[in-house]
Amino acid sequence: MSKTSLERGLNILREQIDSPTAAFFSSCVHCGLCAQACLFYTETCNPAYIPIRKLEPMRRLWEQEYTLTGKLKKLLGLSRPITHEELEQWQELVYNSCSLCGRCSLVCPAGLDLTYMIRKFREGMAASGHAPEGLIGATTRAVELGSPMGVTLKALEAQAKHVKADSGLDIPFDVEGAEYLVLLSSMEIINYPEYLQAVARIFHQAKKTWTISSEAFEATNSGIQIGVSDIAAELVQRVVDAAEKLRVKTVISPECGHAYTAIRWEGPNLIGRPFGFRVRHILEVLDELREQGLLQVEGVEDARMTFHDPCQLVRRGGVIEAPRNLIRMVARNFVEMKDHGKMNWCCGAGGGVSANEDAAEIRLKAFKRKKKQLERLQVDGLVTACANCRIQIEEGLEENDMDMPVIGLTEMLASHLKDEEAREGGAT
Amino acid sequence: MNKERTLGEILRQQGVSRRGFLKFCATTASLMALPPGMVPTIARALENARRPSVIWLSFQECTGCTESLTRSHAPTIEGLIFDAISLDYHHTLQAAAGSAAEQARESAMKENFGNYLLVVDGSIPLANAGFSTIAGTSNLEILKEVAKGAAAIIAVGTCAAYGGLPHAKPNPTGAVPVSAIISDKPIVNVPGCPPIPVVISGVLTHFLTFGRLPDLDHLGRPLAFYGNNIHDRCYRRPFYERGQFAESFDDEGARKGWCLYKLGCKGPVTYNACATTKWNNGTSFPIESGHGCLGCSEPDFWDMGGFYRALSEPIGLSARTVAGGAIGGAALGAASGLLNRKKKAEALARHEKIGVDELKDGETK
Amino acid sequence: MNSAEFLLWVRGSGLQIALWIFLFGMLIRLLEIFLLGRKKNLAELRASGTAAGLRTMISRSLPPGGNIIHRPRFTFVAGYAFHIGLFVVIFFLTPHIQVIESLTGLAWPALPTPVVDIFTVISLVAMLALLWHRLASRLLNFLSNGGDYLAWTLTFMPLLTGYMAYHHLWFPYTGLLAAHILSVELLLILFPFTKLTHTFTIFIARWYNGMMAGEKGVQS
Amino acid sequence: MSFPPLEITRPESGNLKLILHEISHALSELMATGNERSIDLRGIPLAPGEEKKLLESLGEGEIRAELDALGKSRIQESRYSGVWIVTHCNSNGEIMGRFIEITRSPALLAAQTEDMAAGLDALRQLIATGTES
Repeated sequence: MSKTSLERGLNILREQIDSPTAAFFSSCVHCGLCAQACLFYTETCNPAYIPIRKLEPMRRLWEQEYTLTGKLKKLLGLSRPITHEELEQWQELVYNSCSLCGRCSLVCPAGLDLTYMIRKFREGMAASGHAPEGLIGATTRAVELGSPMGVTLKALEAQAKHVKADSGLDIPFDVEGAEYLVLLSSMEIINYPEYLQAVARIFHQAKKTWTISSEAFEATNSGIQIGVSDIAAELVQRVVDAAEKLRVKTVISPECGHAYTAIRWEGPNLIGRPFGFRVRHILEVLDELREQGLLQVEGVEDARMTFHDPCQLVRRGGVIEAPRNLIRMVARNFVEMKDHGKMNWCCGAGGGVSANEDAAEIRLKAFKRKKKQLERLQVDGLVTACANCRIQIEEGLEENDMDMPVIGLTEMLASHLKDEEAREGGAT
Repeated sequence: MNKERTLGEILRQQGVSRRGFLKFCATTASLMALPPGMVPTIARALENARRPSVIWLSFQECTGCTESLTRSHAPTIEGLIFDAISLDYHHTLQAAAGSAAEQARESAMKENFGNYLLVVDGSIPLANAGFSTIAGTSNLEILKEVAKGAAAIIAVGTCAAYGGLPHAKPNPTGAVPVSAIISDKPIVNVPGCPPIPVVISGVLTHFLTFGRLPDLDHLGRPLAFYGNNIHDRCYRRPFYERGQFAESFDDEGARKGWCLYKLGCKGPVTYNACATTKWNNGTSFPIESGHGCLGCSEPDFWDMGGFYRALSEPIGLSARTVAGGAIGGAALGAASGLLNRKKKAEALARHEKIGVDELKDGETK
Repeated sequence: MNSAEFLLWVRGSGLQIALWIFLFGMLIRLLEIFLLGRKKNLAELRASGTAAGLRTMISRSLPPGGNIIHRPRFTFVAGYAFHIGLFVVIFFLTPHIQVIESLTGLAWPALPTPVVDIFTVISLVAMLALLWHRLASRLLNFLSNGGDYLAWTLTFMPLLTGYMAYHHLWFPYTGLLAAHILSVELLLILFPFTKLTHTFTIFIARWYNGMMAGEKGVQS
Repeated sequence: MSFPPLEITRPESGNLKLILHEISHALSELMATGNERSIDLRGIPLAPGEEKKLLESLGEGEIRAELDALGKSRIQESRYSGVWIVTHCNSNGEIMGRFIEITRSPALLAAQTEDMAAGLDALRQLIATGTES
């Protein structure tokens, strides 16, 4: 079996570079506006973190390999070849200080989708052996154990039992012909099992059939975060196989940003064919239920609340209005952060940053941006829809001695469900 | 002739009063574009000026310059200047002909060696000496000979100054201006096709008044007359600024006297005094008559891309050549693009699936 | 070569060479971009990307609405001043329209010269400010390379020489006009090989960006 | 065949007003300091008809003198005392130059020393011999 090597990395980049990449690199005017949009730059003022600069080796490869002028420059010795040493230096820039949040891609006046390119660059980095240890570990566990955190089916079954005990509701496993296939992130199973219960109660109220696949319950995709499409495809394929086996109509991505991007937008492209089922984020499904009048709630929160948009849901995913529609059902004092929706600021831990021990320090520095936003807003509580964001925010708040509840939106809705039957049967 | 007497004495002898002399000085100052405050200085200088000997050589020319000079204001106040100079040789104007004429020239040269003024109109053919000769001697030879003893040379008309019309492409006679041949004498260029008559006499007056040549621009022209371009002093300039242009010679703009830039007026690159001094005794100048400036006082005005093409317009552009660049670029771009596609396809073909084992086991690990 | 001959050359052969190289280079650059190709998006689309792509091509030229970015106000103000000024100067001065008309047959009304003159000054000042900013800002200084300063110079020179020619600053008009045209020709010649290509390629880049975001239901 | 009528709008160089301003400044300076000024109209770009307009606005004052030396010259006071229009013609009557002089009295009007000396000589000779030389 072959190993990672510089040549393999470069070869993958040759595969990855396409028309958009060439158009993007041709258009940069070095205006620096992407830096002002990047929380890793704004919170450190380190020019090394200017987003476009994080792509420099890949830009040079494009120029040297795919343009006549670049070939000429290389021939004349005006353009250095890409080396292991250089890529090693860049590991920090491509993985630790980029959460693939996509904010730079949205503000670039020239229209560069930098995130699209960093995603590609990571393919070359991983294949040349420059992926961070933490991500390699997570990816290995995802492939070998089915979960980047090593969460097994047994652990999930244990949580299901707790739900049953709490709410009296069964968690359906491997039900063929169910309408929905629910995926979970390991983080939810371990840290936020309330989510599972919330989903069970909501579907129970809405009288919808759903199931969890014992073969593919993990929603996150480490292959994408590390930048190995082959592995990412394998992980997506597991879900597709399960969904097709169980003949579900809709696969539901959980409260996790990257998981949504992975299955919803990258999934079909990774396995090379369109899906025969729908993929929706849980918030989209809940919003559909709301529209159909199947989501009955009672009681309204008086606390001043705001919503943290997970980047992959809004900017990179297009789920923008659903969370707002849902929050307004149960919160009277909902306020928006100054930059919200597609312009939100990242929590600082996305794109594999949270799984990367090397990034632990900068991740908390980057959180300062969210901290400033929250301080400005003076809210009593924060709602979000991504377990990864939630962990980062909770950790960040603790680090900064801020006390504020952070809650998942699905969970909050479930706590307001108007459901006599469940209340009666439950062990409240 | 009384070459020793001063101009003041000559004029007095002719019965010109002091008032008349002052009037003469005032118009002279105006002629040389000097401020009226200079009149006393001019009066003092002219009072004591001595009449110089002038030799006028005509080469490849049309006599337009001489016509311009002689047909203008004679007999006039500037006419006096010609009374004040000794025009010892001018083969159009002098009475003597044939060998007598040439003798007059030779004796003037001998008597005034080192002090006479040489005026030249017309260009000098270099392709073949026989193209233009006077009394069997080539223009080149005469010019060199006469220039030797000249105090200064005045190149009158665009032909003498810059080669002019004979120099226009393809320049069959190999015409060159005086400055291409003579380099060791001060030369004043008085270009124009023809030059404004008062400009010719103005330069002569300046020499007469101050005993030296006037200040010149980078093309050897007296700044007093050629210091401003036509465009800057044109009364139609406000139309240019406002963007009001005649688009053809018979449209509304032309009738309203709008700017002629788009009709090829060369005013912006033409330095001359036409817009203020004007022609035909101050009647008007070409733009006032509805035609753009041809730029006749500028080098190569004949080849400046057409009299009726706007100054900024490209000239002699070959659409085929330019299209050739586009086609060449498209061909090379397509070839390069296809090679790139091939390279990308090869990279894809070389792709070996990456699994977790490889990630853990690389060359850098 | 005197200034008249110089002017003649830049209006003729010089321009011919410059246009040749410009078209040659730009077609190579554009074809190299387009021919690389891209994979079809197999995901279930939220909307067609076409409208979004077209929208982004224009929207990224507009001032960023409301609360997008607060900090780099300077970059935006100076950037707009420079680009708008440059646009007005290039396309609304009578002599420039004459050039375009003679090359393409297309013409439109010009602006009064003093107005164009004001825009020239705005552009020049904005460009100087941007240069100062590039040199003074740690961020931009770090990001910049020779190509940035070359592109700046190539763009600045035509503006400067044009301004000098109009106002007859220091040199006679004829030579300045020729220098002005020559500076434009240098710009054209190096255009395809510098970041100046962004003039065209940003629309391709914005198209891809907007289209890919639009397919996900995001107006980028 | 008939031509469309020419409807030439009189363009303005904008210099007319400037000249009037200059005259007024020069006049006030003349009163304050006695400094004289002369403006050469040939050096100023004027649109067709503008010179006529200028002369019309200056008008004619009390004094008009004619000098006959090297052609006629007309010295005309404008309606503004102290502002003179001096027009020099050649012997053909063609205008050679036109000046606006701001002065108490144009220098050309005063008798010149040289001319007086010549006149004195001639007068003495007349007395002595009864004939002019």
